[in-house]
This record gives sequence, structure tokens and C-alpha cells, in this order.
Amino acid sequence: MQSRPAARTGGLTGAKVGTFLARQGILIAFVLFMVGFTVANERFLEPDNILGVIRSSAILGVMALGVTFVVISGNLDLSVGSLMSFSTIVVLDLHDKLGPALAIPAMFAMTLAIGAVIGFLVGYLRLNSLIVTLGMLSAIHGLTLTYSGGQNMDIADKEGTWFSVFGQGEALGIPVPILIFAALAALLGIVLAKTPFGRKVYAVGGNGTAATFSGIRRARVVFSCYLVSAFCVATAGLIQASRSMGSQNTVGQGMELEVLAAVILGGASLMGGSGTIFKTVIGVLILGFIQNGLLLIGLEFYVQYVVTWIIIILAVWLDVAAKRGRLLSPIA
Amino acid sequence: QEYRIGITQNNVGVDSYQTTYEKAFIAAAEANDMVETVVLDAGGDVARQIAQMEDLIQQEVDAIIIWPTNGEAVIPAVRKAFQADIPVIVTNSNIAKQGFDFVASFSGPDNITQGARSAEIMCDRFKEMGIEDEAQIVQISGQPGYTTAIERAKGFEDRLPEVCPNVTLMETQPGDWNREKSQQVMEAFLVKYDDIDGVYAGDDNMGVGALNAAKAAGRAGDIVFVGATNFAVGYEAMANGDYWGSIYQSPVDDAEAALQTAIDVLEGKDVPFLNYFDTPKITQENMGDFSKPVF
Amino acid sequence: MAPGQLSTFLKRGAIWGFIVLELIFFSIAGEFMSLSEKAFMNWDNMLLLLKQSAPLGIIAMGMTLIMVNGNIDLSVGATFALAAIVLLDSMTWPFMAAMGDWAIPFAWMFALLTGVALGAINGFIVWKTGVDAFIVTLGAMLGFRGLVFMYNGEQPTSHLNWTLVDFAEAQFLGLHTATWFLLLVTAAMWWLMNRTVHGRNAYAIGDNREAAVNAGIRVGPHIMINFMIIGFLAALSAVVFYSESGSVNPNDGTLYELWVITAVVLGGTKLTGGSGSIISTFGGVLAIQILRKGLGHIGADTETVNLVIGLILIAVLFLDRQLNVRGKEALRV
Amino acid sequence: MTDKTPALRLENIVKTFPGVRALDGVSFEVLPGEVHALMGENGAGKSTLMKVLGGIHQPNEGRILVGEEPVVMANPLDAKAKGIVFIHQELSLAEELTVAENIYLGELPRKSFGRVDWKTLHARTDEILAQLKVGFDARTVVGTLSIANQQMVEIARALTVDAKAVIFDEPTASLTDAEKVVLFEVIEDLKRQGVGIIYISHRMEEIFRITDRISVLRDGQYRGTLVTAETDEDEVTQLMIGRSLDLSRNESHAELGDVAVEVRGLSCGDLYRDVSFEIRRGEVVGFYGLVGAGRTEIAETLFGLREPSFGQILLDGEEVRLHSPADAIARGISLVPEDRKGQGLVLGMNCRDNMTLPQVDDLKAGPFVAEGAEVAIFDQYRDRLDIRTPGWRQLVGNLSGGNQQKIVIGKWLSMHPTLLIVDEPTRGIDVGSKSEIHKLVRDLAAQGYAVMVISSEMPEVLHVSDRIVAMYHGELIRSFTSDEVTEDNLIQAISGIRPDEKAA
Ligand SMILES: Nc1ncnc2c1ncn2[C@@H]1O[C@H](COP(=O)(O)OP(=O)(O)OP(=O)(O)O)[C@@H](O)[C@H]1O
Ligand SMILES: Nc1ncnc2c1ncn2[C@@H]1O[C@H](COP(=O)(O)OP(=O)(O)OP(=O)(O)O)[C@@H](O)[C@H]1O
Ligand SMILES: [Mg+2]
Ligand SMILES: [Mg+2]
Repeated sequence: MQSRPAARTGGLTGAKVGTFLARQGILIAFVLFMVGFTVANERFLEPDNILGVIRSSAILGVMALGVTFVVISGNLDLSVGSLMSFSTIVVLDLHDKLGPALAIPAMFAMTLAIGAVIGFLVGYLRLNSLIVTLGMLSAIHGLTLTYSGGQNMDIADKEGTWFSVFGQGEALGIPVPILIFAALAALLGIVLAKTPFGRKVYAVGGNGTAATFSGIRRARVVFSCYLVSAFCVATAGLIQASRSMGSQNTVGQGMELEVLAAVILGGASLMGGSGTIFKTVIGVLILGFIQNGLLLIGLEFYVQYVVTWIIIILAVWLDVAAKRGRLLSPIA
Repeated sequence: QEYRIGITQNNVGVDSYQTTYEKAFIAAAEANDMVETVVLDAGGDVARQIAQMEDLIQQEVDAIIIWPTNGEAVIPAVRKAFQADIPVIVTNSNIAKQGFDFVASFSGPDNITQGARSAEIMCDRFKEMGIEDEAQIVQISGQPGYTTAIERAKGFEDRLPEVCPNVTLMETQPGDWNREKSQQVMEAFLVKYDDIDGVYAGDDNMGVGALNAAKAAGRAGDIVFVGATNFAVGYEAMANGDYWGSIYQSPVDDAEAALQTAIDVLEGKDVPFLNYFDTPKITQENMGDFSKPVF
Repeated sequence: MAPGQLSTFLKRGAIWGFIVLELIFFSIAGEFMSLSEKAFMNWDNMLLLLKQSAPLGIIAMGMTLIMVNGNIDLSVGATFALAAIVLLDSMTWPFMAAMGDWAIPFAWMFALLTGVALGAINGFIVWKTGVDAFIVTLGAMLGFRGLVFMYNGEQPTSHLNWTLVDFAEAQFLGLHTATWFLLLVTAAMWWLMNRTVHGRNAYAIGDNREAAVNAGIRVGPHIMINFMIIGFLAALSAVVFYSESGSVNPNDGTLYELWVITAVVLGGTKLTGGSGSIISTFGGVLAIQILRKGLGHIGADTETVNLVIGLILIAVLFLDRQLNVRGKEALRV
Repeated sequence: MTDKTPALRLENIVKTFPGVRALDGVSFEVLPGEVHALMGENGAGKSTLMKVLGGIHQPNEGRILVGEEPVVMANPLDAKAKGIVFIHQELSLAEELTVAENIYLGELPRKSFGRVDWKTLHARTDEILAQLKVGFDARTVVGTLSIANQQMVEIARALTVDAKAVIFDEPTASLTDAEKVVLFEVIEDLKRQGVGIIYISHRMEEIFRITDRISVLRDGQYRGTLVTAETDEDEVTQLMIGRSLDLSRNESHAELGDVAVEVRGLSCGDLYRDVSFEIRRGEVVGFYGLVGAGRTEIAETLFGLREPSFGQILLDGEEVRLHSPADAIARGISLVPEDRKGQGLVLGMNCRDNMTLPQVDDLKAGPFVAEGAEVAIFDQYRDRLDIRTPGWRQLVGNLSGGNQQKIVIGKWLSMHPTLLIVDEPTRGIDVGSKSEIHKLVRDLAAQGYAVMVISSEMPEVLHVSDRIVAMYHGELIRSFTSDEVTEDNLIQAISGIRPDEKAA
């Protein structure tokens, strides 16, 4: 049987522009905000400021990378903030007990173990991820308090250790946290976009039943996503600990929602099955630059809240409107 | 005669001051054969604190110590205890005046005075440096909405113009009692203002966060850092010569004072209504007089 | 009751089984660990439990509707705080102050209207933009909180009116005012969801929105009405609670959304929409409140409370799963 | 007939999607009391045309007339208000709700205070259900019904309102013969009441049985209208696909090889009991039965999706325990599932990725997915199955129903399985592709694969199978060779009558 191509429209440039807009709605929103802030305050685009914003977004950003995996696989992770506090406290405590070379792998192992527990509960036991991670948010906080006895953790000899390199070091004039963030984003971006595992993550999030029918071991994929998330959290905790060389038990508190906001702002759907690492990075940067931009303009923090609200909705609106090709929702 | 005393704290996990307070309180109670305690934590939530007050009343304890999450919202709950003939002792930060009738005593630091003292430390330092007429400063306040944060900021802002009328407070942003948050706020300040001579932080945790930011930008040497509630990190930074001054406040004293006040009330002793314990100034110059904080 | 019915009841009602377990546990543990001579299941204590469940419970009823509808509302905590501010602040407005205690019903009305208006804003955005409710209300959680701070900076907003407090503390037929509100709201929402066309449409939309659209249900306005209802209930919760406490911190109500959602999900409502029950939500609210109260009763410290609450949440979910396991021959997907 | 005013008329409708011109100036009308068939290959634009009519899509050009009056269908509500009832190709039901609530979705009868009038609702629903002769009542929860029964619920909606026109978009795709008969009675009734009916189907025998006229679309263009009584299948096929069909059966019998799969005394709860059969390499075994006969469940067990309570499964003579589809796939079993949307496809993923999903782990270049190899596989099966899509990047959710089904088939064919199980493989597939799929099945057998075909279409089973297994209520009643089988003894078998009982 001979095959005919489907009826097509000609090479309409309008349609191509439309498709591009649909794909890159969030990027365009990002550019618009940057232009807006630059107009409002000329310091905004200074290299120092840009680097500063990215550096302070790096911790949030690294966590958002992992949560992107979890969200694409169709689940949520509300425990990242609490888990990050745990990692930070643990690595600081072990630093003085074991030395940095042992403390770091030990902390990663402990964080990944908790990630594995969550992954087991959500992946293998199929418990609802929102509630499991909400429960873990509380439980891990309890664990952290038990571990630290509720005390702040500080590295005793702050000058005599190379531990500060992760948070405060620089290479080629670029702060190390930015380098870590960029490297991890590149690595995970490739994993998600190019490897069989990444493909499975999309399939499981897009339609878990169909994925199972295609021979994908769904539980294993979900489990792995939580491990990725825990790995990112551990990395974030490392940067955090190294940056301030000491910490409170609540250092990551409340970050789970910021992280989620960044991931969603990047266009990942909470229903699972869509989103990319690149867009998450954009989402992280938008949040970082909004905060910074408003701070530079000198608005009260609560004005920032309101502006962030408006910007989140406008950005996501632009994104979905571009995808569906019309501004207003078609629902009656 | 054994006293059963209930305490409802503000938010224990949030920082090591409150944790140390709780530990010290329990230790003091255990050391005293005469008392048994029920220790509750409101987790920063007024509704939960009010529920805990009701529970303590329902359990018929002999006295209630409350560390209010909101100095006014708890007044009706305090009145309930009063009506049930249970004496209430307020600790750490006071409740509002309408509630004074229902309260046996207050025990804690004077946050307004603390703010004022921080302003004095800052001003004195500027005078030593001879920049009291041109200095520009920023403030990083505590968690928005909390009495302690509000009172310290107020004390500072009221006192500063009295002692150093020409110092300008350029901007205030909250650091949420959080070192990392404060570090971010300070980073933005550093970009925004080329000339910052001083930073007042609502506690040393935030102060050290700001110091870290300034160090990273290579500008720590130009800035006078003054905080409050001298934490161990602040004390160390002071010892290193990075951090100028703070207010020495011990959670152990705070907790022991509260428990003692409660016992005194129960024993029918005459206690003053406002039981402030002293919170002296601490700076690089006099820090030798103080031991390093344990929290 | 036939055995078949009993087993379906158990399956549906994992939450009630869990409540019974909690009560037994805290009663026994209380005997050994509590300072109080009174039993945990003391009648007055149980009445207090109902009363203390009211702030979360009233909002949870609205959240059940929203979640059955296939949406979610993360802004309820901020709505709660803003309504409280309006309630307390409006009583100090000159014309209101002039009315004396007659200002109270007006203050309530203003607060409730605030809630409805905030809900309408959320609902309208969800309707017109088609942006997922999770995102809209996540934004609103920040935005409304910003409005809260704008109103009075970082200062608490206070107005202590003893008439109001006395009303809120009153007991009628043995139940506290707050309990009455909780029970009324529960009954009303049960009626709405099971007996009215609006309620049934809520289930249909949550189950299959496309089918509902195809069937000609006006999904947009429907969703907006539901957001107005939850806004109203969040405000009502504030009215009930702040009538008794008289002062609101700008931070009040933070994390309420998470607790409320937890209660609703514990009650068995699906996060994906289409199924859920008001009565089970009531169970979910009680379960959380008993847990908090019980842990206090036996004198658990902060670390333990956090640890236990977290693990229990997961355990209940697990229990529910075990009770609902389908036969071995079920499809393994 | 032309002197009557059409109940509905569509004029020069154009509808484009990004990259696709789905409708290219199509005109179409339906008269009152007429059953008008709309035919065309998969992706020809039938559903799109109906969605334009039903207010779900807005046309780029063209107009719609109801009676004489031009109208704008801005949304489904408008269409409904104009008396147009749309029975969708894809089920559009709320599964947690009852049958009654689904049938009256959007127009539940009301009492005061917005209360639902349950009494009226249930009474009316039961009346309609009686008319449809179905075995469930108004209070049944839709999610517990089989797909066929869910389809009947959809159809029941046509009877709830005073309709001017009813659109049936492939209503029989998942119905068995008995239910089809009921459906045709319903259509007759509606016709007598002067309702205009638009009927979309790929099944010629139905088209010739119930329709008055046939309009044909091809590649989004209108190709002409035929009067059913004056035409034949061949002419319609010509118009649809531009050539005639070769319907002869591929008789190239491969030598039957070894037993590829053997099932001994398999039971699974009360889904099916004590089922034994074997399929040899090179053999096509058809499974025929009524809805609920348990065929799908057997297939799912063989695919590792269900745990059997008793019995054994042997592959190449060796007993296996399959715990998951991954296990089954590793042993060379493939399943084209019954429910393509729920089980077969990730709708939000593109065509290529869907097709290669089961083998991503094998298609690797270093640590990465070998996208070139994937595209090659996709191209190969697109050509072989004639899948209409602008390219592999198109999201599967945007394909027409039949093309979606072809993606699923391609996905499993490309695995080169030992045992291929296909469950209702040609549901919603056009005649051209259907015969192509039948050929493919035969070819596979000829190449030495074992094939299990589950189908509710008797002609299909008769056409492709070497052997036919009849099932009734979870039991295997009888196995026929292609020489023994007749329509009569097959129908008796699937109604539970065993050969010995008949003799008695
Ligand atoms: N939402 C959409 N976005 C992009 N393309 C679409 C969309 N809906 C339909 N199409 C395309 O329009 C064409 C016509 O599809 P339609 O569903 O109308 O076919 P059909 O005739 O109903 O086929 P079938 O017999 O398989 O159901 C197809 O090429 C399809 O891919
Ligand atoms: N006698 C029966 N009456 C009604 N439902 C039944 C009966 N037997 C089994 N069922 C249910 O019907 C479903 C059978 O589904 P299904 O219709 O897919 O079976 P099948 O034999 O594969 O039929 P088909 O493939 O023709 O749809 C099962 O979920 C089973 O619980
Ligand atoms: Mg179609
Ligand atoms: Mg079947």
C-alpha cells in the first residue's frame, strides 16, 4: 500500500511563529520581566547583580531540578525544604566529627536513604505523594530536631577547612554554587531529554497505566525520581552549609512551595508528563530576579508578595494561552 | 505540696534560643521536687496556643506559663484561666495591656530597651569612628508580625534619632529570624547601596547572615554589625573582630526566671508585675566579661 | 448490619477506625504518661475537641467541595487572615464604633464579604485564564498574604470586644458556639453536595471536566461559585475564631491550607477530583485534632510531635490502602 | 428527498490545526427523518466536522444552518440548545457518578432550592434503559460498567431530549451484536420521529443496513454523496480510498510449528475458570464471545497484569510466572490492549516516542536513546500501517481515533513478538486499514508468530483465524477449526450451549 502524507497547510510563517510562541511562552515572559526591571533600576543588569542573583537562586534551583523529575513523573515533593534542613544540619555536624571528606558522602547517604523511603512509599506502595511528602515534611523536621537537639550547628574552625569552597568559592570568576547549579542542570537536562530513563519518566507521568502496559516498571521509575530529588536536595544542603558554615534547624523551611512555584512557573504540569529542565531553570531565575528586582526598586517585602502573585499568574497564563492559541479559557 | 505547672511555648523548633529555653525550663523543673510540668509548643499558631490554654485549664493545672504567639489574641484565653482561678505568668514577650488584669506576672527581657540599647551601641561605635554625622545604615528585622521583632525594631528606630540624629536608616527588610534569608537580603542591599556603614539585625543569627554576605562581597570591613540576642555564632564573629556588638540574653535565665516567678506566685509571695531580667550590651570591647552562649 | 455492609463501611471509613484507635491509645497512654487526673475521653474534653476542630473543620468542608470539583485552594490561610483583619478592624471604623455592639453583625458581614470576594478573584482567574487552580491559588497565597501585610504593616490588628468574646465563648445545649458553626456548616455542605444539582455537577466536573463541558454544564461559573463558597467558609472560620480571640497577627493562618488538605485527603477525598465525602472529611478533621490534643495530653515534646504526626499521616494512608486492597486477581497497573 | 428542508446544513467548512488542514471546504446536510452516513478513512476529518457542528471546534471558514437559519455554535451548550445531540467517539462520561446522573448530565431535573429531583430522574432513566434493554439500572455507578455498557449509557443520552439531529460517532465500535440490534431499533424510532441522524462508522454492513445516504470525506475534502439503495460497497470504498479492496483471505498457511504458548487449567477469581488452550507458532487463534466473557482478562493474565489463582502458563514448553508486563515482554509476549486511550497510549507524548516506548531500553546509542533508530522504526510502521500524521512530532492525542489505534498496533508489531495478543484490534479502523491489519496478522503467522485475536466482530474472527475459541461467562465452551465453524454453531457456543447439551 502506498502512503500519502496527511493534508498539510503550506509553510505558513504565521503558524511557525505561533508554534514558537507556544513552546517558549515562559521564556518570553522572562525576557519581558528582565526588560521591565532594567528600565526601573539601571543596576539590575550589572554583572555583579546578575551573578549575585543566580548564586542565591542556586540552592532553590538545585532543589527545583530534582522536583522537576518528581513532578513530571506525576507526583509532588513537599518534603524538600525539610530534607534540605536535615542535610545541612547533618553535614555541619559531621564536618567537625569526621572531617569534610567523610562528612559529605555520609550526608549524601543519609539524605538518599530518606529519599528512598519516600520513593518506596510513593512508588512501590502507591501512596498519595502529596500526603506522604507532607507527612515527611513534618517527620523529617522532627528527625532534624532530634539529631541536633534543636541547637544551631556551626563549624568550629571556619577558616581552617576547604569545606567553604562549595558555597563561597569561585572558579574562573564564577561562584561555585552557580557552577554546581549549571553542571547539575546540564546533566539532569540530558538525562531527562535524552536517556531511556528520562523517556520513562515522561511516560509514567503522562499515563502510568499505559506505561505499565508498555513494560515500564512504574514503581522503579517513581522511586528513582525521588532518589534524584534527594540527591539534588543533598547538593543544595551542601551548598547551603558551605555558604554559611553554620545553620539553624529551619533553614529550608517553606522552600518546598517556592521550589514548586519555580517548577510550575517553568511550565511543568502538575498532572505529570510535561515540563523540562531548561524551563525549570527559567522558572527559578524568574523568581530570583523578581525578588531581587523588587528589592532594588526598594518596595516593601509585602509588595513583593503581591507582585509575585501577579507575575506567577501572568506568566503561566501567557504560557497556557500560547499553547492553546487563544487568550481566554475555552471553558464556558 | 506539689505544683503542677503547664507551659505553652511559642515555636520551639524555630531557633535554638527557644529550644534552649525549653531544655532549661525542663531541667529547672526536674531539679525542683516541688513542681511537675506539662510542656506544650504552639508551633507559632495562635489557634493551637489557645487550644492548649483550654486544655491546660481543662486539666486543672495549678499555674500556666505562656509565651504568647500574639500578645493580644491570647487575652480571652488568659481570661478563661483567670476565671478558673489559675494564675497565668507571661514569659519572654508580654501580652497587651487589656490583658494585664488577668495576669499574675510577666517575666522576660525588655525588647524595647534591647532595641534602644542596640541603637546606642551602633551610635557609640560611629562616634568612635567619627562618622556619626554621615553614616548610613540598613536594618534586617525578625519575622514579620512577631512581637519580639516589632518591639526590637521600634526600640531601635525610636532611640537612634535621639542619640545619633544624623545617621540615616535607609531601608528595613525582614530576615525572618533566618540566617540564609538575611544573607539574601543583605546581598541585595550591597548591590543597591554603595555606602553602607552599619547593619542592625533583629538577632545575631540574621546578623551573621548579613556578615557572610558582606564578606563575600569584600565589604565586611567597612560595616559595623550590631545584633541582638547574642548567639554562639555572633559571639565567635565578635571574637574574630568581624562583628561589633549585640545584646546578651540568656534563654536559661529567661526560663528559670519564668519558672521561679510561677512558683513564687503559687506560694503567695509578693512578685512585681513586670519581672524584667537584665540583658546587657555586649561588644568586642567587653565580651571578655561574658561566657560564650551555649546556643 | 449485613456483613457485606460492614466491610464496605470499614473500607470507606478507615478514618473512623483510626479515630477509635487514637482514642483508645491516648486514653491508655494518658493513664501512665499524663499529669492530669482526668481521663482523655472525659466528656468536657471531647466537647473541647469539637470546638477546637472548628477553625480547620469549617474550611475543610469548603476544601472538600473544591477538591471534589477537581481543583485545590492553597490560599485559604491567607483569606482566613485577611477576613480576620477586616472583622477586627472594621469595628474601629468611626461609623461602626458609633453603633456600639450593633457593629458586630456588620463586622461579620464585612469579613464574610471579604472572603467571598477573595474567592471570587481566584475563581474568576481560574475560569477566564484556564490556569490550573493549584497555580492560581499558590500565587494568591502569596498575594493575599501581601494584602494582609499592606493593611497594617507587620503590626497585629486588634480589637477586643468583650460582648463578642462572650458570645463566642457561650455554650448552647452544652456545645460551644464554634461547635455549632462547625456542625451547621457540615450539615449544609452535606446537603449541598448530595442533594442539589450544583453539588452533583461538582462531582461530574471533577470526574470528567470534558464530559461536563460537552454536556453543556457552565463549568466556569460553577467553579467560580465554589471558590466563593470556600472563600466564604474561610472567612466564616475567621469570624468564629477571631470573635473569641480579638487579635490577628499578619502571619496567622500560614500552613492552614496544608492541614486542611491533609484532613480532606485523610477523609478519602481524591486529589484528582470526582469523589469525596463531607462526613469523611469531618472524620479527617477530628483525627488530626485528636492527634494534636492527644500528643499534648501525654506530654510529647516538639521533636516527637513532629515525627509522630508525620508518620501517622503516612500510616493512615497505608491503612486505608490495606483496607481497600482489591482482590489478588485485580489488574496490576 | 431534496424538496425537504434539511434539518442541518454545513457549508464550505474549513478547519485547520497547527500543521494540519483537517477540513477543506466540506459541505454536508442531513434531512429530517434521514440516516445519513459519514464515511472516510481514519483521519479524513469526520470527527472534526462533527465537533464543528457540536460547538467543540470553531471553523476557520464556512457556516452552519439549522433549518433555514444560520447559527454560530460557540460551545456545546449552543449546540444542545439547537437540538443537536452528540454521541462521542471517545467515551465522555463521569465514572464515579451513576448512570442516571450521566445520562442527564447538565440537565438534572430540579426541585425547589436547586435540589435534584431524584424520583423523576430515576424514573425517566429507567424508562430509557428499558427501551435499550440493558442489564443495569439508573443507580449503577458508571465506572463499574464494561466499556460496551458505558457506550450504551452514551447512546441513552440521545433519547433524553427532543432532538432535531443526533450525531453518532462510531457508536458500535465496542458493542456486540445484540447491543447493535438494540441501537438500530433506537435509530429507527428516532427516524420515525423525524429526527435527522448522522451516523459515522467504518462497518459497511451497518451502513448498508440502516442508512439512507452516504457522504464521503477524503483528506479533509468532500468527495460526494451516494444514495445507499443505489450503490454498493465497492463504489463507496473507491470513493473513500481511491481503489478497490482485495478482500480475499491470505491462505498461505505456514506449516504449524511447535506450541508457542500453552495454558492449563487457568483460573482467575471469578473472572474466568479452568481455561486450557494452546497456540502454535504460525497459528492465529480467534477468541470470540459476548462482552464479559472474560477474554480480555485471559489476555491480561498472559501479559503479566493479573495473577492467576490456579493453573499454569507454559511458553515453549516451559512453565513461567509472569509478574508484570515487563516480564511478559521479555519473554516475547505483546498485547494490543482493548482501551487505547487508557492503556495503549500516552496521549501527551509524540507518535514516535509512543511507538518505541516498550523498547527504549534496547534502542540505545551509548547511554542515550538512539533517536535515529526510533524514527526509522516509526517511518517503517507509518508506511506499513498507513498512519496519517504530519510527522512523528505530532502528539498522539491530536491524531484521529483510528490512527491512534494504528500507533498502538505498530508499537507492538515492532517488538517482533513470539506471541502477539490483539484485543479488538480494528476497533474504529477504516476498511482499507482493517484489511491491511488482517493481512498483517496473517503475515505474522506465516512468519512463524503465534497470534491470539480477541474480537467481538464475527466476520473478523472468521476471516483471520485458523482456529476459533468460543467463550461464555468465563468458561471456554468449545474450540473450532476453521473447517468446523459456522456462524450458527459459533453463536450457540458463545451463548453457553455446549455441543453435547445440544445433542441431548
Ligand atoms: N486537536 C487537534 N490538533 C491537531 N490535529 C488534529 C486535532 N484534532 C484532529 N486533528 C487532525 O485532523 C485530522 C482529522 O481528524 P478526525 O478525528 O476528524 O478524523 P476521523 O475522520 O474522525 O478519523 P477516525 O475514523 O480515525 O476517527 C487528523 O489528521 C487529525 O490528526
Ligand atoms: N456475567 C457478567 N455480567 C456482567 N459483568 C460481568 C460478567 N462477567 C464478568 N463481568 C465483568 O465484566 C468485565 C469483563 O470485561 P470485558 O467486557 O472486557 O470482557 P471480555 O470478555 O474481554 O469482553 P470484550 O472483550 O468483548 O469487551 C469484567 O470486569 C467482569 O468483572
Ligand atoms: Mg473520528
Ligand atoms: Mg474485552
